[in-house]
Amino acid sequence: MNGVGPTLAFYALAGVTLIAGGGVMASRNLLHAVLFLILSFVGIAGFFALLSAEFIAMAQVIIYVGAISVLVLFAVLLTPRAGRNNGETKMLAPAVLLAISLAAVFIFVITDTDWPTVATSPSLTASDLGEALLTTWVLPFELASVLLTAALVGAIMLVRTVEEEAEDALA
Amino acid sequence: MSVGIEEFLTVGALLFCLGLGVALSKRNAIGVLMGVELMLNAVNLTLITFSRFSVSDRPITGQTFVVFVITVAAAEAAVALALAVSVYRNRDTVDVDRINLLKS
Amino acid sequence: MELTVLVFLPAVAAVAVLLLPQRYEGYAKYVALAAAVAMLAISLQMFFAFDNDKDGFQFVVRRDWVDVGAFNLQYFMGLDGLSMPLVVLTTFLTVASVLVSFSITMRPRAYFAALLVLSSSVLGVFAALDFLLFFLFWELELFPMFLLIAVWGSGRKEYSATKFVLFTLAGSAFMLVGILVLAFGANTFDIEVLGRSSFEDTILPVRWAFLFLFIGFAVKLPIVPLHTWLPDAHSDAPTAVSVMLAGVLLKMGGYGIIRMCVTILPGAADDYGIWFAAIGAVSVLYGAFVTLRQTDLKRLVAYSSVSHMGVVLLGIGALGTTSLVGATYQMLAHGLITGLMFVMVGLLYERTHTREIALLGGLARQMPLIITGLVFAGLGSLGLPALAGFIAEITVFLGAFQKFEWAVLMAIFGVVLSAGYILWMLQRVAFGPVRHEWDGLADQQHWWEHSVVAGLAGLVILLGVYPAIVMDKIGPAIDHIVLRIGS
Amino acid sequence: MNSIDIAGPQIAVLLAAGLVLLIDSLAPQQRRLLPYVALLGLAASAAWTTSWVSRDDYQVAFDGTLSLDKYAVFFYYLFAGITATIVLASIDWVNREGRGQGEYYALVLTAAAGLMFLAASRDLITIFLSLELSSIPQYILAGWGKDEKSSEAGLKYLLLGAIASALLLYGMALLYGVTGTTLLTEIAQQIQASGDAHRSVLVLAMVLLIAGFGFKMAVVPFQMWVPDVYQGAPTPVAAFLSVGSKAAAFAVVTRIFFEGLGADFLSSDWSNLFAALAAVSMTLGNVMAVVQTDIKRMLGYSSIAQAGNFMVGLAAISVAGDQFTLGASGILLFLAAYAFTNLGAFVAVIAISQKIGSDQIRDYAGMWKRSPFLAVALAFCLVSLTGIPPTAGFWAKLYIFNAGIRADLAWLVIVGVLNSVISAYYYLGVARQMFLGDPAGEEPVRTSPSIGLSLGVATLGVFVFGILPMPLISAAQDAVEIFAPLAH
Amino acid sequence: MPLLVAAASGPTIAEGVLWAILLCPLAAWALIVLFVRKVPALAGYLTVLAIGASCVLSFIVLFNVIDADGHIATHTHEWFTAGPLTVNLGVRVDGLTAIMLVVVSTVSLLVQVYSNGYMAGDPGYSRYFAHMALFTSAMIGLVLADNLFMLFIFWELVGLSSYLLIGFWYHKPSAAAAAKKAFIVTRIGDLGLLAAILLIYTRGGTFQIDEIHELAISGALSSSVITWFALGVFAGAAGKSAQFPLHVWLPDAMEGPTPVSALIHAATMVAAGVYLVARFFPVFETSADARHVVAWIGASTALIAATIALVQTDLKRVLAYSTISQLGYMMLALGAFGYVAAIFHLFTHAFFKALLFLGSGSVNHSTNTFDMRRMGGLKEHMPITFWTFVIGSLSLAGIFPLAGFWSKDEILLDAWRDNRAIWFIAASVAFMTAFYMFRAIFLTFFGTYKGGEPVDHHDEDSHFHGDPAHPHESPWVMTLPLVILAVPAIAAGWFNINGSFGDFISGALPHGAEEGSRFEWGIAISSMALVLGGIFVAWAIYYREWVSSRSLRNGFGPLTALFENKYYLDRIYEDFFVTRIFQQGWNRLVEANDRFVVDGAVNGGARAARELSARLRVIQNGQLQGYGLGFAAGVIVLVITVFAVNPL
Repeated sequence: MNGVGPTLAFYALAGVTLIAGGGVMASRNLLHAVLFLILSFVGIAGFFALLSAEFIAMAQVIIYVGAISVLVLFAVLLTPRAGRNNGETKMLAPAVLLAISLAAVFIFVITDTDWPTVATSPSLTASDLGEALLTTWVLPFELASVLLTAALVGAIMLVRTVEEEAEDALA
Repeated sequence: MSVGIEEFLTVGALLFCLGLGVALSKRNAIGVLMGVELMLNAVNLTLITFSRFSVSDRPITGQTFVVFVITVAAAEAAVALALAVSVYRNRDTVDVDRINLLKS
Repeated sequence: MELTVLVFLPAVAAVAVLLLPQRYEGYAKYVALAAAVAMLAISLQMFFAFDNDKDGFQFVVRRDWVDVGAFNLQYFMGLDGLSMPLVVLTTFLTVASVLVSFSITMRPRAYFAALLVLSSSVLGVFAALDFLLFFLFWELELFPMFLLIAVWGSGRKEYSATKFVLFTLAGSAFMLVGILVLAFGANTFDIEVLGRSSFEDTILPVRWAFLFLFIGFAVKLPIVPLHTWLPDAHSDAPTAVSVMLAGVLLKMGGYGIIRMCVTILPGAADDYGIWFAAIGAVSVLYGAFVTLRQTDLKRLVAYSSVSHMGVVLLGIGALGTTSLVGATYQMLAHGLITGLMFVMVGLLYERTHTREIALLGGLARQMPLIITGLVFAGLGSLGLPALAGFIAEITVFLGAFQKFEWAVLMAIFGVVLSAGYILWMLQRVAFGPVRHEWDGLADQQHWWEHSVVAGLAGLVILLGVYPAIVMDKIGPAIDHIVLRIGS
Repeated sequence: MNSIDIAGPQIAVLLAAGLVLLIDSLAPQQRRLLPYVALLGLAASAAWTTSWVSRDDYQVAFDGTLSLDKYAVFFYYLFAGITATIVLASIDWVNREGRGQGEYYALVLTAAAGLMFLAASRDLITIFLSLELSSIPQYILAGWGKDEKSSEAGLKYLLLGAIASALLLYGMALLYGVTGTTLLTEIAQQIQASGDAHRSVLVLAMVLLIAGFGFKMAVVPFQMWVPDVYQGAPTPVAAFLSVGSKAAAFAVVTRIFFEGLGADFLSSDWSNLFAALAAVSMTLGNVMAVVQTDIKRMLGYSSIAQAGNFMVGLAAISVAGDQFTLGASGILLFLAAYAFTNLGAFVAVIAISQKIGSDQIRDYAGMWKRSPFLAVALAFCLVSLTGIPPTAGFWAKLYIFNAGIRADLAWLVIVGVLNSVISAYYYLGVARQMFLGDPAGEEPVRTSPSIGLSLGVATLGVFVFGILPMPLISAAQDAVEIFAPLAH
Repeated sequence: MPLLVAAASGPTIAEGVLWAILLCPLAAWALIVLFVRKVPALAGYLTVLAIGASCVLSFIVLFNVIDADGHIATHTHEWFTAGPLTVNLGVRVDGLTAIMLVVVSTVSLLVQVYSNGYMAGDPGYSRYFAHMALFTSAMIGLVLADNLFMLFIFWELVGLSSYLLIGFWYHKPSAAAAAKKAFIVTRIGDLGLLAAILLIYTRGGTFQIDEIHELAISGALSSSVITWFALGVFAGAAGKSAQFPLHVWLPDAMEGPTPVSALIHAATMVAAGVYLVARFFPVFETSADARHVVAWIGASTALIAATIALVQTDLKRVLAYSTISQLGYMMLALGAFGYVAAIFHLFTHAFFKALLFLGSGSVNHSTNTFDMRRMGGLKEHMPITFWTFVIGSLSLAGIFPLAGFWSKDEILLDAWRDNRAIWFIAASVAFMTAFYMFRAIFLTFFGTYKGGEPVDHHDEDSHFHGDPAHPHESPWVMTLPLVILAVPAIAAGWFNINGSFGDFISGALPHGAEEGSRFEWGIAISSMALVLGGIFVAWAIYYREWVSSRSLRNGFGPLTALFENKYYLDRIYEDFFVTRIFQQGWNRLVEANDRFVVDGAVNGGARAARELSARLRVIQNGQLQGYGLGFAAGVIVLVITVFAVNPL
């Protein structure tokens, strides 16, 4: 991917995403952590755009930045202030250590490999995506729907309180 | 002046490990969940990178994959939060280092 | 066909016993006795129908059972001169152990069922000609033994039962590996075929396979230092189980070594013969030394078993026809003599409720018959001529002396030591001034007690004065095996 | 349409799930019918499966993402059976819990469908989706109980599962990146074509896959959740996890590694990896089980050890020639035998724990006097887990160790047999308690018909296949015929 | 059945007769054990009858063999085979056998008759006779056996019946202990015999006695093998014949009933060792080393036993030690080429020593004790016993012309010819023998009666009836055997005056024994002088009491102590060796090793497993992160391992 623009964009996005991720790691308050998370989601969306997957970028913004983050926010707000502490466990040090060494392994592998790459970006449109979803991957597509339903049902059951169940029993 | 596949993959890898670090170090269950979300996003980034760069007679595959990952991530998040809530009801906390009734 | 009947008759009888209604449970012993006697009859009929001059196996039954490309298990059983006497020994001791259990009142149905299943599995081991089938029976014997020791035993019964099971399992774990390696080499578990095929080091050196098999059997035999389960199991098991344990279960080990290790891998057996001889001789002396320190009657007999089975291993190690015949004969002799020994000890224990030698003494006055039996058994076990043990031991010595003078010279010291511990035991238990706390105890009285003692003693004498009756059967079978070693 | 036909068994199950929900919400007074509806759906799925076996046309559908072959069929039957047993065993518990019965059975069925898809899919995306389809309901079910232990188990299971699937995804992504496709067959072709040019990334992907699935297989070092979740989750659910998801994970791993990563330069690597993991898993699992006092936890550790045994089959890949699939068939045989055995054990535990209200092994004392049937059945299943004849477990172990020997893995087999001695030690402990201990109470422990039925079936299976293992073995061998062409 | 008959000149006696001699007493034993246990009287008569029968048959055999002037006949049958090993059962009859048969059956018969009276009223009456019958047949079998294997069998059976009879009054701890001691000590000797059997079979491939002779003479076997074989055989013989250092069991064996001591521990069984060595005399002839060992062991045994006998106060012990020393005499003779002399002495000794024992029994029967210090003056009360006892003592001492004189004289002669040192020992032993025997006589029968041992009526095991305070002569069943035995005690020596006995038994050897004058005045006179001297000293001290015995023993201070403590051998053996070194030392060590090391390893292993398990649980700390770290670590480790094991 040549040209100054994309390159600068890449580094900018990389900076944003990673720093935001670092923010998630660093922030002691859960709310701040959520905000950083959202920021890094946005960064990822930018990457998607940069990689000419506009539809995915949009979906990313909608679903992650929209849905999931809000969900997390709700969860955070549901739990009282005491529950919003985002401190680390005793295992911070080993966790960081392992994460770094894993990163080392990954990066070694990434740089070690000479990836079979195409010169020009394949032109992929949303319709291609939709077509793929409805032909080859129709089965996963259906499964995803079932999955969401099941998750929905389950989640509802899990959060229902005893008295709700009681009145449900009357019905 | 150019960036190639390696750079993108590197960013993905770093983000992934960052997410892992978060997931493994945060005390709050929701914090852990956020870490997981970061990891998934890193995976998505990697997938898109591949679908952009790598040689394939079906480049769209990567994007499709990402769609599903996002869906699953949403579902997982929902269930996770539900569980977190029910744990909170039982234990008045979502600190994973206090959620250790079951051990040894 | 009759072989199948013989092997599974006890199992069927066991089911029948279990199905007895609660209020008839008193009859369990009679059902068991009937079954045992029937077995004895069948086996004796086979024994006399057995053709000594025909080589190869007789009474063969063979069906396919599990056949998959990689391995196939057949239901393949038969007897030769090596296993025939052991089968008769088993049935005979089954009758004996049923009889000595006649006074059992606790859960009689389960007890006799377990006893019968035990004898069924042991018969299976002696009869099986498919190594995997052999292994199945070998493992099957664990269930009844565990229950018999753990439920009807005494003392640290659970510990002993567990120890027994774990030792055997550990041994058979190695055995299984050995079996698989052999089967890999020959693509069959058929012992006849295995016995004919030759193995080279493929995935494991053949000698390893040999050692694995040997470990499996050595635990049962048992050899020093794998013997410590034996005293515990013996001292905590009920009398009948001690009889079966000493009488036939230990023989499974010796039989396995001859039938599997030596027959299938004669080359390795030849290499390791010297070690067998050494271990055997050491076991003889070690067992005797430890026996001399025992204060519990049953432990004493148990350790003496270790000493006697050492002779078996010594005989096997020499790998000559004479020594191997002697080893087999020693198994029979030890089975009968030690069986009788345990019966007498059991009768004493039933009455005095102690096995502490220090507490006994002067009993010859109060229970002359029991003591006579005890003295007889003792004389048998110290290898008195005209009794079975002597023929066996001296045959082994004569057979092994040429090859391993040193080992035999070590082992014959066991002769003096055994005289030492037996006679000392008799002196402390039977002789000396009368102890009045034992006054008024019944002597051996019931018909079943008499018949067990008489039967065992009679066989001990018979084998002592007319060895040919079994040696003519064992000899050809062993010749068959030894020929293979030569080639 | 044809494709739908091929997804038939799963669809039947899913329809049943929907039906269950429907009845639950529309006709709440008919709730007691729910389990039977569920069973009906499973029966239908089994029937559908049978219809192919009779039609005997095997093919792929959905552009090759889902395949219909004997391998899949084997697992369809297996999962149908497992799920049916679980449903039967759950009835009492669900009735007592009284919470969302419809949802419970619906989730169980959904998870079952996911497992079935997992066994049949040949495309990374489909595999991932099926995996999640089976996992997420299981996460929920694990947290189904009202007590804190259950919800803790659920949360732990989910968070760790999420991390695991993230690793798995990254591995899949790399695989896709280097081969440009997600279909196992094409992946295999690409790898063959490019040779070991991309070995490093392939190895990394391989390891990540092992990590992702190892979580489900309960393989060291991805096994730590197992005891906690088994202990905390409702017992029927724990049973489902211990048998269902483990089986599915092994099914898919076998398929991926044989069909996708079967190239020599890779298989040599991963077979060694699996050998090492097998040794570690069985040893660690057994050793740690020794001192357990909670029977569910003990079974958890034992299932880790059993995973080690299964993996001997994966490690035995390097058998050449006509016995190339020996290890694979060993895994299938072992999975089937293990399904019967472990289900039997768990159902017995369900029955006993429900009555005595404790999972402590010491509270099982004297169970023989209180309920001979339960005691004998449980003991028998434990014997089968140890691998002593005459049980299905013995044949499974014998078969798979035989495969190991033929794959020149004698050392691994020795480790295995020694481990079964250790396992005998703690299984024996339970048997000792039940047969020799003095009962705490005298009142007999009764079993409900449903439990009795499921337990009876499981134990009978263990026994019958212990005497006549032939049908099971040949079924397993047919199933893995599909891998035979890959022999090298 | 393979039947091999030796030289045509051999005895023509039917084989059945030979077996019958063996089987009669055996049948009696079986009958008593199985049926007539309950009717004691019958048991006694049955035994006498059976042994009488074999006695008659033995004489028939003897005369038949005499006709064949002592040549050999063997009848052998295969018993069992195990591969190359073939074991035979067979009988062999020749001069030696015939003589032994006669000795055994005759003495046994008389002893049984005597026992009918002596054991009357004992609770174990029939058991006693059963054992006696068993012993007799075993002894006969031992004599008849034509191969070493069979011989060994009866050898052990003889030991068994000896064990049972010594321990006959098993309620007496001393008796039980003595029985055990006798069996074990003899068994130590038997080890040698067993080893010899193994050796000769392995090297020579046979058990047949005559074939072994052949092997020895023809030199087919290396001299070392022959020597080891001979030593092994002699070890066995030393055990049974109570040769130093294995003699310690015989004195204790006196715990048994006196007739038993007379038959087994004086006349027959203890002579079996001598018989065995004689049987294999050709072997010893070919191996000088073995022969010297025999000679010297015999000599030292004779000397040691005689010295101990000097100081015994128990009449039976005196006889016991004198038996030992006489056996040593016989061995000494064999060691000095004195085949004929040894057997001849065995022959005579059997009679007069049996006579002496029965006499002592008779004394005990009326005084209820064997302690000579409680006797005295019995001459008047029991004349028959007294006179027969004197005859026996004179014969033992070797006074012309009684039996003992002739046999002992030949031994001295052979010793003189072979080795002067040994002759000197033998001569001094002859002196001591005369001394202690007459010391016994004077203490027992002369002086005033000291009251015997009062009866303890609370001891239910004592069957003593009568009143020790007023001793009386024994009933005729007991005195008759004394009188009968007195005859051979006087006359048995005359058989060999013309060497006919010697020629006869030499027929048993593949080549005759060395000939030569069987009499020499010098030896005869010197020995007579020594013997008379011994008697005189005894007379002087214990009858005239010119010198008090006390002052004498004080004079010999340490020596007496040594003798009275039997050279401290028992202490060394039992207290030091068996108890200290063996039982409390080595065995305890081995047993501790068994319990703490071998079994400890097993239990330790189990404990270690539990321990490890308990430690490993800590990993499972219930902490989500901990588990997650496991994942990450796992991935890293696996990747690195793969790359390390199998680099890119």
